[in-house]
Amino acid sequence: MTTLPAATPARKPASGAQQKLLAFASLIALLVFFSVASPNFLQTSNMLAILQATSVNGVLAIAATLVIITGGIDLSVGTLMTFCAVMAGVILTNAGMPLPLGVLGAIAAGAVCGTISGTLVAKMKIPPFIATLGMMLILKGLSLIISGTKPIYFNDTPGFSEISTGSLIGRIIPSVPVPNGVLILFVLALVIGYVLNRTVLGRYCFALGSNEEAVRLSGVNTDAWKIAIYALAGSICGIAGLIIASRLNSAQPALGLGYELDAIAAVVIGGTSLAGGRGSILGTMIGALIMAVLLNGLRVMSVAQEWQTVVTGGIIIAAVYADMLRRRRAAS
Amino acid sequence: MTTLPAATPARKPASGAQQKLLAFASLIALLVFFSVASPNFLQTSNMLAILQATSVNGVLAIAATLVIITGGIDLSVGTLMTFCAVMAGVILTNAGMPLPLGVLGAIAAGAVCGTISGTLVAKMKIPPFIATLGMMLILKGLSLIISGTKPIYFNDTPGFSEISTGSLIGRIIPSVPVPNGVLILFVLALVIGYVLNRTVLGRYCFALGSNEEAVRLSGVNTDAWKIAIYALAGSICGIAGLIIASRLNSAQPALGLGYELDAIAAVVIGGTSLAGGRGSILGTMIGALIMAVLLNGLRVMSVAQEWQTVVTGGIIIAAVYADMLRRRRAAS
Amino acid sequence: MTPAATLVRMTGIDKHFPGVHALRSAQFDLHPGEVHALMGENGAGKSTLMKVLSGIYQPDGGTVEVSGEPATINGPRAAQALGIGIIHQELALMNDLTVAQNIFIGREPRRSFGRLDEAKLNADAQTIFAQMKVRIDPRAEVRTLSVARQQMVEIAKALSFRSRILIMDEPTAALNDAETNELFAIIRGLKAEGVGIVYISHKMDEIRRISDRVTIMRDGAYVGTVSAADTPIETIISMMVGRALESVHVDIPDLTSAPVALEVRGLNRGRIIRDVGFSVKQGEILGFAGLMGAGRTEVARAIFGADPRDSGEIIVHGKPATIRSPQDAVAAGIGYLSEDRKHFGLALGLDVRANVGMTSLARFSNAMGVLDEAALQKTAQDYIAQLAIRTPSDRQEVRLLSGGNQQKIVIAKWLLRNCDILIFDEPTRGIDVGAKAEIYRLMQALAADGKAIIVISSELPEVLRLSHRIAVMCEGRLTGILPGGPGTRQEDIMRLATQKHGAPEEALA
Amino acid sequence: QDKIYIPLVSKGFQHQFWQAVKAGADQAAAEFGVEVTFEGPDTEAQVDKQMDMLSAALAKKPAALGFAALDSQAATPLLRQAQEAGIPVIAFDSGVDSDIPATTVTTNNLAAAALAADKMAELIGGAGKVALVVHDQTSRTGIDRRDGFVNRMAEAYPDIEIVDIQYGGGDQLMSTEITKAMLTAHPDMKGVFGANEGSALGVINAVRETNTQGLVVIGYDSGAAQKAAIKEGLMAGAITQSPVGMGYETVKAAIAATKGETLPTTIDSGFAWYDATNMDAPEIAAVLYD
Ligand SMILES: Nc1ncnc2c1ncn2[C@@H]1O[C@H](COP(=O)(O)OP(=O)(O)OP(=O)(O)O)[C@@H](O)[C@H]1O
Ligand SMILES: Nc1ncnc2c1ncn2[C@@H]1O[C@H](COP(=O)(O)OP(=O)(O)OP(=O)(O)O)[C@@H](O)[C@H]1O
Ligand SMILES: [Mg+2]
Ligand SMILES: [Mg+2]
Repeated sequence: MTTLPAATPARKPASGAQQKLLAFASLIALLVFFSVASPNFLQTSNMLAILQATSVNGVLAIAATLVIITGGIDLSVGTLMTFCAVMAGVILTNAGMPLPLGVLGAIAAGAVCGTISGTLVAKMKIPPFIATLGMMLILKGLSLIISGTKPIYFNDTPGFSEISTGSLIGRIIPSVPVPNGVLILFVLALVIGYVLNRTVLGRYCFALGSNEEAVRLSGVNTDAWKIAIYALAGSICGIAGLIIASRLNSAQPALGLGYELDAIAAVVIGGTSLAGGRGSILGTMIGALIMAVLLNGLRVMSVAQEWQTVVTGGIIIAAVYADMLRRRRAAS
Repeated sequence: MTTLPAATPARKPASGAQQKLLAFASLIALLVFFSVASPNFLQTSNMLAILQATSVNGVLAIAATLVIITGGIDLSVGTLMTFCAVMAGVILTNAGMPLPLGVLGAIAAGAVCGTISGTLVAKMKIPPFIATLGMMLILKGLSLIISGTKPIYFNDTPGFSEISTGSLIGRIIPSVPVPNGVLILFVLALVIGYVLNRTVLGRYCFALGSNEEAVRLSGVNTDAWKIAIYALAGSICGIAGLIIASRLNSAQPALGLGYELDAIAAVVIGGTSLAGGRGSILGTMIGALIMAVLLNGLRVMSVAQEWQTVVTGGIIIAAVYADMLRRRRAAS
Repeated sequence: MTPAATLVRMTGIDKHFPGVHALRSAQFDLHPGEVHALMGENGAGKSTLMKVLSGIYQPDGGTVEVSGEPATINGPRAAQALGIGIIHQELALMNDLTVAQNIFIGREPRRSFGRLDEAKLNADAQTIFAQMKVRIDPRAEVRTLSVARQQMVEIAKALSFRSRILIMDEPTAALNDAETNELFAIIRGLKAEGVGIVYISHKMDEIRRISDRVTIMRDGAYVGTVSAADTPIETIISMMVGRALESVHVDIPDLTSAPVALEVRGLNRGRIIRDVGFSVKQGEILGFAGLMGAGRTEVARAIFGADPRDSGEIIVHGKPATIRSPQDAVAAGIGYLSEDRKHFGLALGLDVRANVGMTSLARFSNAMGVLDEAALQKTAQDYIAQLAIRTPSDRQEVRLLSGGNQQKIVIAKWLLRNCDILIFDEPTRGIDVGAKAEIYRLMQALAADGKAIIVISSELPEVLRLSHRIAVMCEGRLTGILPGGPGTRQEDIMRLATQKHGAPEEALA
Repeated sequence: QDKIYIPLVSKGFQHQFWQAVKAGADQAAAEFGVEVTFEGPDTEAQVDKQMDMLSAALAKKPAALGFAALDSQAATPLLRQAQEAGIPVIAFDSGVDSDIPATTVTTNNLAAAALAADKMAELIGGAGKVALVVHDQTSRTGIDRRDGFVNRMAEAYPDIEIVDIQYGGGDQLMSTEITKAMLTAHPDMKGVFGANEGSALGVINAVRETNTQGLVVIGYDSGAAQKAAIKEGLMAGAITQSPVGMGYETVKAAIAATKGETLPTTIDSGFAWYDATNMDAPEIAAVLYD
């Protein structure tokens, strides 16, 4: 077999690094456009506002990325976030427990719900769409029930609002008061990016999405891993719950519906395939930023709201198309 | 990813006919339960109310079924419905044209938008999720713009409200005044069921969802067929737009968001796979009915709304699981 | 050998699938250090029996003993624990993962906290490839590899388990002779280490070369076990098919006055196809030989419009044809059977009838696009009979058929289309001897009927047996065209197939 | 920027009520020669999306800001930011728990819904079963209108039983289905209160589709369809706020604030009961919108 020609990958897609750079192009194009179009756009405070607007959707999108890479989908990310926020409210405000317990409680609640979704999908073989649709509704109802359909305020837990709106970075570099919510998003992205690319769990994420049956035939306990992945995604939703609750200084029990589409959109704009098997956290972050920049830029330009919607729709399509064209060109 | 022959040895689906009967089981169980739980449930008028409540979601779900069988997804069904309703309003009320033109106009608008989505997916290779997400936003904005963010009333077109609320059947059999909207739903289900199972277009729907590349290499113009399927789905959304506009005697430009999830849920509850290649209109109809019966029954039982949500979520999961178990048993 | 030395003993194995009695009291045994071939027609139950042994299926009846101990093998893990490894007939790879990641899935070298040791992973894979004497980049994504290389990855994966019992279900279906030789060298090495190997193949010559004993199955039942060295091939074949087969030989017709059906001039595509030109006459069978990756499939796909061309003219029946898509090609009367049936040939989730009809729906529908299901059914059933496709009915989902029967369905759909020019890419891959003979006869009949036929095959005996002329490719170039018939030897083809660019041109026939 | 710029961040956008507020704001903008923009999230649950809109509005360095808070506390940090930047804030529709706003232009929803309860009691003869179709379970207006109605019934009309309260998101179709289920469950129901325009129209639609006779329907807000339903006799009457006036007053107050004028703590934009008898009276017709 020494006669094998060196692999001449005619149809090989662009390399990972290349692909990521290309994905940035749309984001940068948007930033440049809005900077030119509106003098107010490129202020530090507005950039921080964009980052803060990304924080919740970005974290949810990271959770969704994990599940989508396995070939599943998670419609419950939004209402799970709310449920976790409400749990934090119950622990901190209603039960008056100390802050760390509230944080742990919210994340644990997310992990438990994720485990349930994962079990429905892996063990009971319910299609992810249905399992997480069911969970989405159940959690929406439970949030309302537990909270008594009223927001729970965190006025008695002074440190709570620091989680998202305080600024550790700002204490060190006062001119860049990046809110902690944004910091959490970026740290989380790094951690989950590492998990995806460098750990067994990440490996099985891609493997399950690529060919679950083949993984099972290799003797891997696919069910257990799948549940673990959903549980991880759930606990990330718990973090999103903390960020949003801290930002609003309250757990808003009615919030969360519709957030799943934004999160999934960020994931798909970022180049992760809904068919599973491929995707990246960097892509998802870019996708989430594209959406946030777009909305903020149109608002700063004072575009009428109905036109904002039209333009957003068009640009989402255009951004993905441009990406596709560039990838195809890079491939040939 | 194609599954290995070994993939689901124990889970081979039951034959078509069996499967359909089994799918009915959850629906019948729900009907029996609510009949026992509430004496008012089983009245003719309430049964008609349930059917009428199914009409819009059912028609949208039929459109979504077509696209989902090809392996795609259509997030724009809800706002496309609204857009078509607004177009009917523009034609009938603003331009004062005769009724048939309004009906044709709404359906044509749906077909044109479907063609655009189809072209984005087939020719420009944009993932269906993104193409139809973009269309969803664009159409939402356009509906508001065209209507001037105001409802358009059909007071000057007296026949218009007959489309959905009149009763052709009631004229013949006065004791069963099935509204025309419901009649349209059932006729459409029969027609599209026939198209799916007995025509070339239907065959290519399944084939595209099963293995698009194999179909292309069989010398089939897959792009053209895909566009045709999206266009057909779009024109069905146009029919949904007529039904809802006629029911509300107005085109409500702000409505439609969120309807896509209900439609897709009905499709998936009905046993159509989001991976494409398998599904049925009968299943979708059962799925849509399950959702309508569930909501109506819980409301008639005066269950508190937050609990309605929880129960709905749980029952959707349970119904699909029960279905799965029965299919598995039938297969072995 | 003493019974205690028996590695595996399967007796009375029964297995039902809905509508199919796949195994009827089947039996099989395996000794350490032997290669035991398992033979039978398509759908005889070979793969099913081995899936029972590797824990993928649970038998409905019968016993399995491993090393003399009764064993319940309830999953792949249990099989691995017993030292049983399997190379599946259908590739079971994760396309999005790299080669090394595929090989060690489930057994990744780890560091603390579940972190992966990617360097060791790649090095370990490299070691295995070095043992196999194969050059594959462990970091390459599997989806970018050709089917043959993917098959090599599967083999590497099975070897990495260091199993005592290794099942190979048609490992050479996608390999050419050189690669097959390398595999055999590996098998001999394993044999020497005392590994018991189950070898499934439809290539009769391989059985002689590699196996010690042969077990023959028919219709899910055990027929007999014979010694490979002492049993004539004809005997094995008749045990498989229940009758003797007459051999097929070339009978080259005189085509001097026959019109040219297809002419290709100056075909180029990147570095994969370089200036390929040839012609096929009506009634002619043109064989295409070459090593893996020589570019034959690429040439076929380019002609068929499945891939874009950089340049090149395609002339059909003397008229230049504009072919930009498979649709154009089919309209021009060209049909193409892909070598990769799973990805490019079949809609696995659909039934036999739908797949057979795929190329020709226009013929089975009226102006409104309504299908004539009765006619489709009759046609599908005709082909099931004609090609002896083993399926419970024409409504069976194709993914539930055995590999060889799936291949026959791909053939059926192109026969139905009735093209003037047919390109068969590895048409007998995974097809049993009986059916193979049937397909050869079919191609000869099609040629006699005036069709132009191109056969791409990596099996030289097949090319020699069928072709009126033989085109040979190497590294994207057409290195020569040889006459068919007994005058041409395998060595002539091999010389052209390894002729790198720059070497002197050989005579063109 | 030469023109004074005042963004209004509202609770909603597409609904007729908010469009009427927008119309009032635009009217004031034209009259006083200032520039106004108007936006709000898709649903009243999306508190955080409203924060993002507020951030973007502040980035534009406006002269003043109109704000209808979805949550009375959540926006406090951003409002403080506005205060620090010297941007006066005018609260409208509902107030915030803060002394930052220069004034609050609002309707007393509790009192308005109590008025609806009084009218309902009067029309059904002081006894019987009634139900509510409310647009939202958690938003301020939803809660106030529900509680205003329910509390008034509880304290003043012991013979009236509230048999069901359901929430239809202000979606007419969903409100229709809800009402039909209620009518099925309680065939002897005497009246239904629809707590916003979409809810009220849904109730009317259900009455029409089921051909129910004698049900007293009370609505909220106006719009062409509700006005027509009242004329037709399908709806007994409705509470109207003055959204146009609210928008107008908000912008006017904002301009005053930029000039440093002192403003009263609240500006009541008012509400009124209207039915077939008084609809065409000039003072009522003036606060109705299509
Ligand atoms: N999961 C399944 N469900 C239904 N039928 C099956 C299934 N798997 C195999 N069969 C059937 O069982 C029979 C034996 O199939 P098997 O794959 O074992 O054949 P094989 O001898 O390996 O054939 P080939 O040489 O074509 O690979 C065939 O008729 C096949 O269609
Ligand atoms: N899907 C693919 N992606 C990337 N490269 C490919 C792909 N398919 C083929 N190639 C490359 O194109 C070249 C020609 O391959 P082709 O399949 O045409 O060869 P072939 O002569 O048909 O051999 P065989 O089919 O036996 O492998 C090879 O270098 C191969 O690696
Ligand atoms: Mg086999
Ligand atoms: Mg090839």
